[in-house]
Amino acid sequence: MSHISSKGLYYTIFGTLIAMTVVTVAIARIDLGALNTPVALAIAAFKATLVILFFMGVKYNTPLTKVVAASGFLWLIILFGITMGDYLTRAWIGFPGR
Amino acid sequence: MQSSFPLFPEAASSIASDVDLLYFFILAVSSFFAILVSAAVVYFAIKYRRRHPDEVGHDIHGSIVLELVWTVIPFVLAMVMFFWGADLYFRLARPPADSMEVFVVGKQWMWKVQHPEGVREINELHVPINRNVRITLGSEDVLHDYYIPAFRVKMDAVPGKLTTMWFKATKAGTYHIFCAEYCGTQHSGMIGQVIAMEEHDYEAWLAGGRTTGTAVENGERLFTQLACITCHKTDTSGRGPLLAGVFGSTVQLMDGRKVVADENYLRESIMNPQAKIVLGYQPIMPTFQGTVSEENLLQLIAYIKTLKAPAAAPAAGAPAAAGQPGRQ
Amino acid sequence: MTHAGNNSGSYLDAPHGIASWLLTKDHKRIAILYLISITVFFMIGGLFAAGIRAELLTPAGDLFTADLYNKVFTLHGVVMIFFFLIPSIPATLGNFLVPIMCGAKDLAFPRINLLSWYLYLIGAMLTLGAVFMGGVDTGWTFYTPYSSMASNTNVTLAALGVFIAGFSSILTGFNFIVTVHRMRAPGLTWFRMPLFLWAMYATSLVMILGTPVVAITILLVGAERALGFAIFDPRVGGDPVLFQHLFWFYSHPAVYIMILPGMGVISELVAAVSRKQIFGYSVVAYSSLAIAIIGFLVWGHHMFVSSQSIYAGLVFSIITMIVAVPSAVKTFNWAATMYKGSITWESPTYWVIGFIGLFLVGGLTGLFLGAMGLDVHLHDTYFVVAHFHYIMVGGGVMGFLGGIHFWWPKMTGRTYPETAGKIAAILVFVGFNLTFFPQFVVGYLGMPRRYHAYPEEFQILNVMSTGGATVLGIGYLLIVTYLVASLFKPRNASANPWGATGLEWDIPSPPITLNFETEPIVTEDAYNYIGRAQKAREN
Amino acid sequence: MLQHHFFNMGQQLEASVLGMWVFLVTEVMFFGGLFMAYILYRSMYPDAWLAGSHELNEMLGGINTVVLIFSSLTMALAVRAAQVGSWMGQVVNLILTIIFGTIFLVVKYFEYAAKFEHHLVPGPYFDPARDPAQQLYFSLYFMMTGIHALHMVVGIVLMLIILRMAWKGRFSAEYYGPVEVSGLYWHFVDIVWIFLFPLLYLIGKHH
Ligand code: HEA
Ligand code: HEA
Ligand code: HEC
Ligand code: CUA
Ligand SMILES: [Cu+2]
Repeated sequence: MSHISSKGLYYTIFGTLIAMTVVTVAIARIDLGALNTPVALAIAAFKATLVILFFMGVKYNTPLTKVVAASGFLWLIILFGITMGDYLTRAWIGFPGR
Repeated sequence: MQSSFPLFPEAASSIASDVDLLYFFILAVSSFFAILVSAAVVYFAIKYRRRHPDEVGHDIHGSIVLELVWTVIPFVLAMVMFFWGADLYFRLARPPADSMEVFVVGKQWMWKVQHPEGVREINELHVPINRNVRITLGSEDVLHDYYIPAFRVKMDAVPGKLTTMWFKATKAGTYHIFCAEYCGTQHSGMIGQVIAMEEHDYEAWLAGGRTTGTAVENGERLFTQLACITCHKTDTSGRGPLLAGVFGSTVQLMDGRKVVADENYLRESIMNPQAKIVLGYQPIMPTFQGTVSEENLLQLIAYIKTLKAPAAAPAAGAPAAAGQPGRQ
Repeated sequence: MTHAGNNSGSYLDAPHGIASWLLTKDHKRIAILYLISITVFFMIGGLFAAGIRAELLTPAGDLFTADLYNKVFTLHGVVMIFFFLIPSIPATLGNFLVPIMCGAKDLAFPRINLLSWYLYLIGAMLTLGAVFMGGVDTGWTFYTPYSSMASNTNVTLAALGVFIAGFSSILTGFNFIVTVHRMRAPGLTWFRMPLFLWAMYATSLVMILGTPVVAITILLVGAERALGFAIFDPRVGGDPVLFQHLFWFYSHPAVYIMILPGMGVISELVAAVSRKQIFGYSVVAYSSLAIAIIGFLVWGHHMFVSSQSIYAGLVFSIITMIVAVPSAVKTFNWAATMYKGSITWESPTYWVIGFIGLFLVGGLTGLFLGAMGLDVHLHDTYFVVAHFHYIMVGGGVMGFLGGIHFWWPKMTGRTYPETAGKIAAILVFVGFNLTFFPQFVVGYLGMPRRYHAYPEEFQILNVMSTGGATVLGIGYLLIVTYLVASLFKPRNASANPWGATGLEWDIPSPPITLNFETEPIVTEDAYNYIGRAQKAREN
Repeated sequence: MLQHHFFNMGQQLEASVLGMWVFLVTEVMFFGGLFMAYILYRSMYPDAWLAGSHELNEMLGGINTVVLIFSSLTMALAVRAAQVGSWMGQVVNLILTIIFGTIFLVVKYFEYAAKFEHHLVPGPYFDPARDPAQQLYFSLYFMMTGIHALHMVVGIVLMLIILRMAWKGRFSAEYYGPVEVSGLYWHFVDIVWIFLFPLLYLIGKHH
């Protein structure tokens, strides 16, 4: 927590974030078929990770903070994964509403 | 009907006694543990009661062996319950192929029933015994739930889609129907009766019932009345796809997805046609939300299901029916 | 009222005045504020319950109109769950004991602690406002599309109340987590913590991970009603079942918010009444975490007949069975703790035995419901009602009352009449069983819940139930009476009336404002009765 | 500065940082409910999502993304300034952060106004010519961006308070917890937008 990052690091991260924003917008104009959304999400996740690690300083923080930060996303995966697991398997049995 | 102070429900369907068996199994396991632990606690509390104010207990910290034992045994028993319950559930979820079909629509606060032969009833359901009955459930407004305790079956009626349940009555008699999903003011009044009858009684009842045509006939009439026919012609010249053979086929959608055309797909195609556009067609079909009641919808679906693919079906491997871009 | 001189530094005495209470940041005073408020809400919820039972005395819906009945059970559920049971142990005993058991002077964020009480009050007032403006009738589950489209009652207001109360619960959990992580006294390692702390920690995890989801879900329902938005509306293609997923994602884990604290209390009580180290301490500690975490994976067992996919049902069912195992392990360990203990027959023991017996029945009947094929028959019948009252009232409320009886001398500095305590515990136990056991039977017979009128053949069982509820209500009233009466007597409790271990028993009853004169240093495991006895003998 | 119930400054700072992280986890789950609905309905109604997204102004969304990234930078620099004890650095960066946040909200206001004009607000006035499933898209659009904007408002108020404290020279290399903790919150709000932007504005732009 007492770690102090250099201004240069912050400017670098900032530059990367802006660049990535431009890339997302550009890539959205290219037809990647089914891949457009995953790519956009991957870039967003990358940007978010940069913010979390450097701007929010998780990289220099205690393991506990890391676990806490990760747990939110883990629980999101539980919510999304299991719920979608229901919807995606609904048609399997072939009787409506089962 | 029932005695005035029953303690156990009648078992009047083919699955009822199987459900009861699982019930008794879990009851036995539970009673065993409940009695074991309660008895132990009370026994210890008496046996080891404190005799002087300064007394303390023995120096016991735990035992890995015991922990394992009482983790593994409940776990194994719980798995037995799971597999047994799952097996029953799968049987309850899959209507046999030879089932006769009945449509039931829940609406605040009544059950509207329509037999394939066209006979309709409200809050009652006449069924023959020893025949598999498949119920397709719809709802006009909110969630309801069709529950027949004597048959041990229950299924939610969900607005916006169709659901299925089935049973085979085994004992002639009159049994309760309850709405088991809370649906507003008269929820507890949304009740009725199943009348399970011998086969010949049932036939007689059917013959005596007033009908305005079978479900399929009604569907066909609606198909003309609602002008579906103007777009869905009997050949491929219409602005909409040919509906013959669509049920059960795999439909190619404009956005690249493929879906199997089951009842819920047909339902959605009529109520919310923009949601899934068939490849090769324009999204011009109007929505029939609000125009077509849930019952009429079931009739339309019954009718569309009878439309068989044209006799000159394409040979295997050949492209889908000519002029039917979306069909596979 | 006389104030014993030696307690002049007690948190109850200084500073004086209403304002000093309403603006207090002392966790112990906030605990008292909460205790008063949840007791009031328990009474309100209990009055609604009395209404339910009175209506169900006869098969015909003759006492209330159907509309009124629906509002009564909805408010009974909403008040009991969101305004009584969820805050009950955490916000009262938890608030009082977590810092003390940690050896800290207060929670990590005292001001936020006070804020959480005010949020609770605001939420409660909004919900009560909904009652006075005509009530709500959706059931505590707020299922769409009934709640979003059909009901013409005050859903939005009640939903807002629950939404705000949710934040109060989040803030409590958040405070506990930080406190347990950051404020433990030197020497108080994780595996020296009393099991009550473990339980509160596990509960807090559920609070912070689950509550926000129900908050946003309720907000969405509010937006549908107030703004005409469409999220769950089937007419535009929305899915009402999605609401159920989101709702139960919180509300199943929430049942562990309701029982884990009770389990924590019982762990403390079992050790104290047996004067013995808890059998399998670390297993009991870990099982709390296991319940909290695995409990997040089973929510779909409320949806076996909702048209959810049968394959999803399979997954939910098997994990439901798995999550029952840590509860089983806890139960066995409690029983084993009593083996060769030195068991007192003072009133806390009655609550311990009552809790174990009733929780067993409640938990085991959960297995009936978790077995999918059987749940098809049992879902939304009185069997479910009986199941959850056995756990929530038989377990949760018994645990709460047990804890209150146990720590009452510490919190107030007063003792209550032992005999009355025992009679009350027996009344509650007997009345409870008489109320809810018949509901298992009537449930398996097929009587659906939320029914204002029912077929005649169910009457006898319902009459038993109503009779039992009367006994139960008298039991509760008795408790309130003698506990309140004890407040008018002089402070007579010693620092450690039960001869128990734990940091809270080393400080005066009632404690001083900042709990400890000097920062305590912990040098022994929890429940070190034997070590202490040895030391006492040596001296 | 040390509150009475903490034993030392280190404990106090650690507690407040951990507290903010725990709070952010609840925020993640709070938005999570909305994202869940988003995922489900987008998978059910891809066309409605496409059509809905076409109504959003990609330009404004993009500008706002950049604005927020700027604000995150200034926020990070403000925390750093506090850590090294620079009064000027704190004040300037905090003011910039507040300005960027305000720009974001102003842009958002114009976007919302356009939606009202075009009958894209779900409910009775929703354009009847559109596929009704688009109401799901726009409901989620308004809920997600609306709640995000609400977080921005809270953030700006928070920053004003911090600015006032910084102005008075309350922070130093020994005591800068409040700046750091509110910074965490600010960055989190930025992260939410990083996801909202592609998910709401950039669907099927190649069509
Ligand atoms: C405090 C509250 C609480 C708790 C702790 C539980 C605990 C459990 N619950 Fe319960 N439940 C509710 C409150 C609670 N429940 C509520 C309020 C509802 C209704 C909501 C509504 O619809 O309004 C409900 C509904 C409910 C349902 C849905 C019923 C339906 O609507 O169809 C199911 C289904 O699986 C279920 C299962 C379980 C199980 C398996 C446990 C387990 O965690 C129990 C574990 C405990 C034990 C098993 C006992 C100890 C074990 C032993 C002594 C050893 C023997 C064990 C084995 C052989 C495994 N519960
Ligand atoms: C913590 C949770 C909690 C608690 C403590 C209780 C306590 C009680 N509950 Fe409750 N109950 C729920 C949670 C709880 N319940 C929930 C979540 C539902 C589902 C709601 C829904 O479907 O949406 C429910 C539903 C429910 C039903 C089913 C209604 C229906 O489906 O139609 C019934 C029926 O008997 C019932 C009865 C009781 C009784 C008799 C008590 C007794 O234990 C209460 C005894 C207490 C008192 C009586 C108060 C003390 C005395 C006084 C204040 C003096 C005044 C009293 C008199 C003059 C008699 N409850
Ligand atoms: C204005 C013309 C029009 C009318 C009227 C119309 N439809 Fe359609 N229908 C279409 C078109 C075009 C499609 C294909 C595009 C789509 O999926 O929306 C279609 C698709 C369908 C499908 C899905 C077919 C498939 O191959 O997957 C069904 C089922 C259907 N319609 C039933 C009906 C019924 C029943 C009615 C009357 C109640 C009706 N339609 C009225 C034009 C129409
Ligand atoms: Cu229909 Cu309850
Ligand atoms: Cu549950």
